[in-house]
Amino acid sequence: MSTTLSVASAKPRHKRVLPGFGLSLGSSLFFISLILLLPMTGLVMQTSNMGWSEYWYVITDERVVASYKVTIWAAVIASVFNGLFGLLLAWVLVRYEFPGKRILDALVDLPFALPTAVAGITLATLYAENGWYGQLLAELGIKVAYTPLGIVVAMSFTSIPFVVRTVQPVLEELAPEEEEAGITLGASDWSVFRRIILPSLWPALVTGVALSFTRSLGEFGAVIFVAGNMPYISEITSLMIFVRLQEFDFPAASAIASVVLIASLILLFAINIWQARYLKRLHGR
Amino acid sequence: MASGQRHQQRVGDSPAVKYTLIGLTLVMTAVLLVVPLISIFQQAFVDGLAVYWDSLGDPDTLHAIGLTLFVALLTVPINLVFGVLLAWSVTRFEFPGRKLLMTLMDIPFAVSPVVAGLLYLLLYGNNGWIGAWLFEHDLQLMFAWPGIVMVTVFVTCPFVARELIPLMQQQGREDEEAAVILGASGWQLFCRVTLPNIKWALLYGVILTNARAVGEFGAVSVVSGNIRGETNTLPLHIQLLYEDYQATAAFASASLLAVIALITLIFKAFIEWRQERAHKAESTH
Amino acid sequence: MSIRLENISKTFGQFQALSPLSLNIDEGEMIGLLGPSGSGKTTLLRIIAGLEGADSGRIQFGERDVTNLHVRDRHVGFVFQNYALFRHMTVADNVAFGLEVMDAKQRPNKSEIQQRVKHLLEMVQLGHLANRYPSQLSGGQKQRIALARALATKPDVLLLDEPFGALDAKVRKELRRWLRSLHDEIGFTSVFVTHDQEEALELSDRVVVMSNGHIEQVDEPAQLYAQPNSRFVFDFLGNVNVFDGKLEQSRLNNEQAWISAPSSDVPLTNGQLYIRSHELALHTDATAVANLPLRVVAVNPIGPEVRVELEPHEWQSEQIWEADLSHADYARNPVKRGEIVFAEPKNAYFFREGSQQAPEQVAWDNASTPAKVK
Amino acid sequence: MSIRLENISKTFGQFQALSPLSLNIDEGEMIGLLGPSGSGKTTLLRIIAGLEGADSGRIQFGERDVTNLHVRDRHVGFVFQNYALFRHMTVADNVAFGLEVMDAKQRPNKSEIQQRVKHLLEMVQLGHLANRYPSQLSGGQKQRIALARALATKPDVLLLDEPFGALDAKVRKELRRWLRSLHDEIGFTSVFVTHDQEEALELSDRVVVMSNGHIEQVDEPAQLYAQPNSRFVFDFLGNVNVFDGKLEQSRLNNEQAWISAPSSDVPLTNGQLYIRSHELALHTDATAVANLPLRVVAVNPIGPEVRVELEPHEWQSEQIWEADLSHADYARNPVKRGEIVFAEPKNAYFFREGSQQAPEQVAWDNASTPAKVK
Amino acid sequence: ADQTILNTSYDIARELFASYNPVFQKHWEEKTGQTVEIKQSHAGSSKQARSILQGLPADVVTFNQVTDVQILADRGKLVAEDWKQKLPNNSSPYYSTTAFLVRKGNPKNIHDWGDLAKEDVGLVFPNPKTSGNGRYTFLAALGYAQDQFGKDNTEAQNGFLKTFLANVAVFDTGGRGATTTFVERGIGDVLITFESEVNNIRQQYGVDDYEVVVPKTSILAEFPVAVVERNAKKNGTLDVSTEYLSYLYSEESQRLLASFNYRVHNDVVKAEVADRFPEVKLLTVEEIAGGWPQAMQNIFANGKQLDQLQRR
Ligand SMILES: Nc1ncnc2c1ncn2[C@@H]1O[C@H](COP(=O)(O)OP(=O)(O)OP(=O)(O)O)[C@@H](O)[C@H]1O
Ligand SMILES: Nc1ncnc2c1ncn2[C@@H]1O[C@H](COP(=O)(O)OP(=O)(O)OP(=O)(O)O)[C@@H](O)[C@H]1O
Ligand SMILES: [Mg+2]
Ligand SMILES: [Mg+2]
Ligand SMILES: O=S(=O)([O-])[O-]
Repeated sequence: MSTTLSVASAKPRHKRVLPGFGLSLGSSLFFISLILLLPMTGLVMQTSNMGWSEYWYVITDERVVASYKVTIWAAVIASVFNGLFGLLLAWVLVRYEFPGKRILDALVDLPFALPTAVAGITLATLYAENGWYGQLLAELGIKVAYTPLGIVVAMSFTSIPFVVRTVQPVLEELAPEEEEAGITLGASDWSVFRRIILPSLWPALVTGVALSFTRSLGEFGAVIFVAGNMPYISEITSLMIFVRLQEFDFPAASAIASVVLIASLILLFAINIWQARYLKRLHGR
Repeated sequence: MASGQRHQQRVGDSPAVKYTLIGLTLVMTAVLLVVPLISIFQQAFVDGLAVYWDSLGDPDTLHAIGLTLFVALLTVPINLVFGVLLAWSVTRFEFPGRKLLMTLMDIPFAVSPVVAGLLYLLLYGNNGWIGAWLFEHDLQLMFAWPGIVMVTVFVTCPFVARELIPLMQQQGREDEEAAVILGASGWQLFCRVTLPNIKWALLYGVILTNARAVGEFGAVSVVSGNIRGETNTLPLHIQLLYEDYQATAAFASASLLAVIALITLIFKAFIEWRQERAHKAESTH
Repeated sequence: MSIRLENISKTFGQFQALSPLSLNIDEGEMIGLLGPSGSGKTTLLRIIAGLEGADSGRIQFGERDVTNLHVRDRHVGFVFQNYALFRHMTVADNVAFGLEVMDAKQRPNKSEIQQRVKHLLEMVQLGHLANRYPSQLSGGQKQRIALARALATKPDVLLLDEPFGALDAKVRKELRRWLRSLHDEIGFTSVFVTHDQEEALELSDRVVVMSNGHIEQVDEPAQLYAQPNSRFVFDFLGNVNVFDGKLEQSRLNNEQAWISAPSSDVPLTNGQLYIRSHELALHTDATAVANLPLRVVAVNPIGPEVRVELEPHEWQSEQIWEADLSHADYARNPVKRGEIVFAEPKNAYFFREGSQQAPEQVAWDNASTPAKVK
Repeated sequence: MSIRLENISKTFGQFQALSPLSLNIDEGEMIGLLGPSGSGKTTLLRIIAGLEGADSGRIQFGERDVTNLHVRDRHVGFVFQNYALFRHMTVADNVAFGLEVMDAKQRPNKSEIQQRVKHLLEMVQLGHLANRYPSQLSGGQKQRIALARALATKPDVLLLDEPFGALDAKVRKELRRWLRSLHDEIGFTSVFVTHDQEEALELSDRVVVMSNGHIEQVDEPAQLYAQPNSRFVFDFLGNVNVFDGKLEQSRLNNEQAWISAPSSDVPLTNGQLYIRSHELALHTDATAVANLPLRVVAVNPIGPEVRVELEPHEWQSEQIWEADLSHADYARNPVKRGEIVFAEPKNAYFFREGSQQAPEQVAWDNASTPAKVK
Repeated sequence: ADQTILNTSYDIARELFASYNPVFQKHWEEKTGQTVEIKQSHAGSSKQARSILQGLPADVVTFNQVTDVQILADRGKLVAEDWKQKLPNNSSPYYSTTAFLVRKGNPKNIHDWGDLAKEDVGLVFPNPKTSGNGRYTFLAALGYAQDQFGKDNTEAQNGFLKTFLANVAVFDTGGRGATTTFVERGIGDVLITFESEVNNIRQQYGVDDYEVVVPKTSILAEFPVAVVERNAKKNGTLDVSTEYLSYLYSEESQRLLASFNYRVHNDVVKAEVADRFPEVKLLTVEEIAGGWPQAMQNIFANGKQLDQLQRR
């Protein structure tokens, strides 16, 4: 004990080289506490009003559980689709020159800017059986609006920018040499893509897909207009929260919200850690 | 003698692959993003231009536009400052909990906007512990513009930081260290060395923040109180018009939002174009 | 596999990176591409590999015209300047890559591949690192792995872009030697890029000196060193002192200083004498051969020879002069900083003023110097 | 300004990057920090600058204790390895930066700053590039600008991290000279980091050799070269051949080969003889001094001396041997590749087996060699 | 304006109050010489109640849900305990009932609740879980079933209700969504919503394309109003707020309300518009479920009758 003390006292006080550590960290923490964490206490207090068994009862209600399944499935499909389409978009935007590229690039952010309700109404208009797409799809015997498929469409629409915008910069930074090395070794384009480029993109792609997934889990405005909201079939968890709110049951609403929130945070945190490991292997730091 | 032959060098550069991918992307973008956009305008103009202008000229609509811009005007600078401070602290310093801070920053992506609104309501509403105090002191945060600004700040706060962090990480601290050694104070350092290096990313973050702030629906709807001509933002107003069997007016407002979005996005494209040109000019002389 | 380049040229936008150039490389040769930064070395190497397309010209590998052949089918080994190892694969997977992506027909089976990788890793003396990731290797180790990977598919041609550029002097030397012996053992044709004169001279069978997108000279190292055919090559190859003189009374004069016409070929014009730093003797007085007063600015007695830096005294030179003396010579006349000494050339190259021709080699019969070089 | 380091140590997490070390640097000295990659050179330099905090110890600049002083107030010039020029500023603005951010009280006025920048740019011979951006400069030019920027505020101490690391051999040499003369002219105290032995020896007043976070030796170049006090320094400094011998009958034996005890200090134990490559003569037969049969594997006659690579014949050595002969010596006995020759040391350093002490310098009176080095 | 009040109302009442407010303003000025400004807030009435509980400074509420007013009394003491007694007709100045909108020519031949449980009939009405409108619909169907199969024959009742619920094509969260689904997306054969809405929709979307069917039995849907006393007192608007609501009972106002297809109590007006409102046997919530609290608890609460009926 005394040795550690003496060492500590012998240690020179080193001022941080770059200015603003206290200011930037302090105000960041303050801001995060005020804007992000403090409101969370509301959630915690609401749920802590209920006992554990009641909490469990609320979050495992049959219909709520069904909504988890619907939501998760739809979000999985939507984010996987976004993974593929987002990768394609990012690839085309980074690798090729063609007229209209800038417009395409700008369009990617559109779903961020459009109010979700507008998106939902518009999608419902398009995909309803008398809509532009609905008519075509009806001929193929596919129904989108008012089915779980509609949920998928709405979710992927609102969250596509996440994938594109996380993959794009990494793809831009990718050094051509690794690719060239692969080609000189005789690999086909496909092998090079699959075995060399894709592994370098994994961290970004997975992050993008995860963000897209968590956003989809929470999506409400866009989904309810196209979902049909049939019990057990196309009710999403956000709707369950909404229902609890309509019933003035704040604790129950908070409880269900907390499930989604915790799941999302765990996912994001796990991915952060996985990504750090993966990147460490890649960059050795 | 063969002359002018070109080899494909990078993966996917062969014309067949290239044009297939570009084609596929354009088609999918058209289907998933462009047609919904067009459909908004189609529904806005379905009753003719006169009706369109009329519905935009409605005093409540004008007020909603004004309020929306006002909220964005407050939100953007707040998040700009916060984003820069947060990015500065996590990229320029090592401290325990850095990773956690970066995960916390993503909370708004993981929280459904409706839940976000709810969180604020639970805290600052009359039944919340802060809200009760506010009520006693006759301070109206919720159901007034401050509440709207607060939740909008919440929902949009990751955008600036998320744009800056990767860039600042990649640029490293050396430029700043050099400036400190040369005797620059914190403020000089930031304005003269850091800012010029990050200005484009910063601007992009601002544009995204703005786009999202203007379009936010779910969270705002919870805390707004929907008072016509007072706390109705444009997205809420659209919803209200729509609920009120005024679809055309609703879509006229929606198209206005889409136009705002497009203008900001085109502005962004313009900035990028300028940036590329500046970059080229710097490296070829 | 021999390589034959004919009239290869390349422009990037407006910029002519390679003027039409031709080059023949024999089977089993090791060729060094030497030149300053931006002279087009990498571009030429990439064109040979097929990573870049030439604007004009023809490339043959042996009898085969490969001009329009895709990189993938040229079957060359390429070692990138910064190694370009696949970061997400282990060392073994990196080396195995070329084998694993072969056509199903040609591809060795799993155990054969393993065997082969093991053999290659042992060849580069890194068998124990098979399961490491590239980020866990030192520069020299990475370099060897990059080589093993390039050699895995048994290419006939090995191309290397500044293979030792990023390494410590010591490691560099070791690897250089090792590459040479590997080359001699396996017998592939290799072309490597460098901007280090010593490396090019030591490692190559023939050196291609490039500047500004064209080839200045192609020769064996000794020949190149003995008979550089342009000022550029001379300048680039090593420590050289330039005496800019006007012909007067069979002497080359520069203000107070002069050098007498050498006994052999009498230079008949104004021009420049290029004198290598180790072909300069230092005396306390002017000699019959030369009157080159110089002030000693630095003496560095460390290493195999003593390096003396000199500043022209009462005459003009663009650069500082340098003399490399043997320790024995230095011991005989231990010059001090600040002293004025008189230099005497033993051997030199004469560039006639205004002429672009190769220099003439000239020599003096100086009594005061020991046995003359060749 | 003199610099005094006392018991400086530094750990990164678990890793001890610097063991407690002390160092005194005199005013106006130019010190080279030399060591292999990862030995802690950059860390030490950054601690001196104040960019990194030491875990323990004290730093003094002249009489002032600066241990807890912020970088900004230490008033040092620092040149980063990759220059860290401000990309968005012109060359002139880069150089002016340090002046423009001064306190209003001290800050020179606009025209003075302009004047000063002009002067600095002329000093680094780049006055004509004032309006360029860093991305439009070559590496050497960037380096000079970085120097001008660091010198603008007239620091008393100039710190440089591998100042020439990224440059061509030729440019490197030029800049090195130029830096030295600048240093002599202006008279600041400077510390530079390098892993290039030649650079350290040529440029520094004293060299600090580092390994694994501690200082191996601090000495003037000549002294360091003449009396390396450890195997590490020896190995690191240059081409050296190691003979591992067992003492028997006043000879050091290694299988068939032997070296007789030198006339001066007789080594009394087993141990290793370190022989520099230019202190080795080659003969056609064994001499009285030594019987070291070696097979010639390569001869490189280019440059100031002829380099011969040799492989032990019927005895063991971990590395290939190397002999640097003068062209004269080589002409006397022109060895060929594949031939067996006998080496004879003129001078060597003896490390006793198991001992960590400095080596003893030993010499033989070989009749066959010319004047012995000191 | 001398005074400002905030009327917090349900989402589809915008035009109604846009018409009523000038009428009242005139009345108030005549009566007191003061001007009054009326601000309107519209959203789902449960959401509105929630907002008021959390601090939305509403002076009066004009809802389409008794429970939503009651909660203001129960939870926040914002509304007088006896608010129902403060104004005539349970403080409900107008009322409506649940009716059907069918497509032109009534192709599925829908005339009463019983027809809705036929095979091959697609229903559209809002989700009882999220919408008061939907709750009325369900209670009306329950009332019909009780009438039809006897109050105690729960098995038959449930059988009917199960099929009825199974026939739902889309459950929108609110009345407006359901309307859009039925009219614009062309989904379902019957839209079930308030009679007032049904008529509005028909007028809006084409008198020829749709037909209104009013079943023989249905439910009494009250549109309760109340002064949010705590806020009104704080804002000093108690008088004007009270008058704002009372004046809804005036003949002038009742006529106005009737023009929005609501049923009203004023006898004069009633006679004037009798032809537009067919005779229906109106059951009250009390009769069907014993009252709103019981209905919420036994039918709509989590896991109760509705959930059980919808269970797969
Ligand atoms: N893709 C490209 N686009 C435009 N210019 C290029 C491109 N690649 C090379 N150049 C230019 O062509 C010239 C020759 O480049 P190259 O890379 O072959 O030089 P180098 O001799 O390898 O130089 P270094 O020693 O610096 O690697 C340079 O001026 C370079 O700027
Ligand atoms: N910020 C850091 N965090 C952790 N380890 C570090 C850090 N900086 C340096 N090190 C470690 O400290 C040791 C010494 O590093 P330093 O950069 O001083 O070496 P160096 O002698 O300058 O090497 P080089 O010649 O490669 O630049 C290295 O092993 C390095 O990995
Ligand atoms: Mg190159
Ligand atoms: Mg270093
Ligand atoms: O913005 S939401 O409608 O998804 O909550």
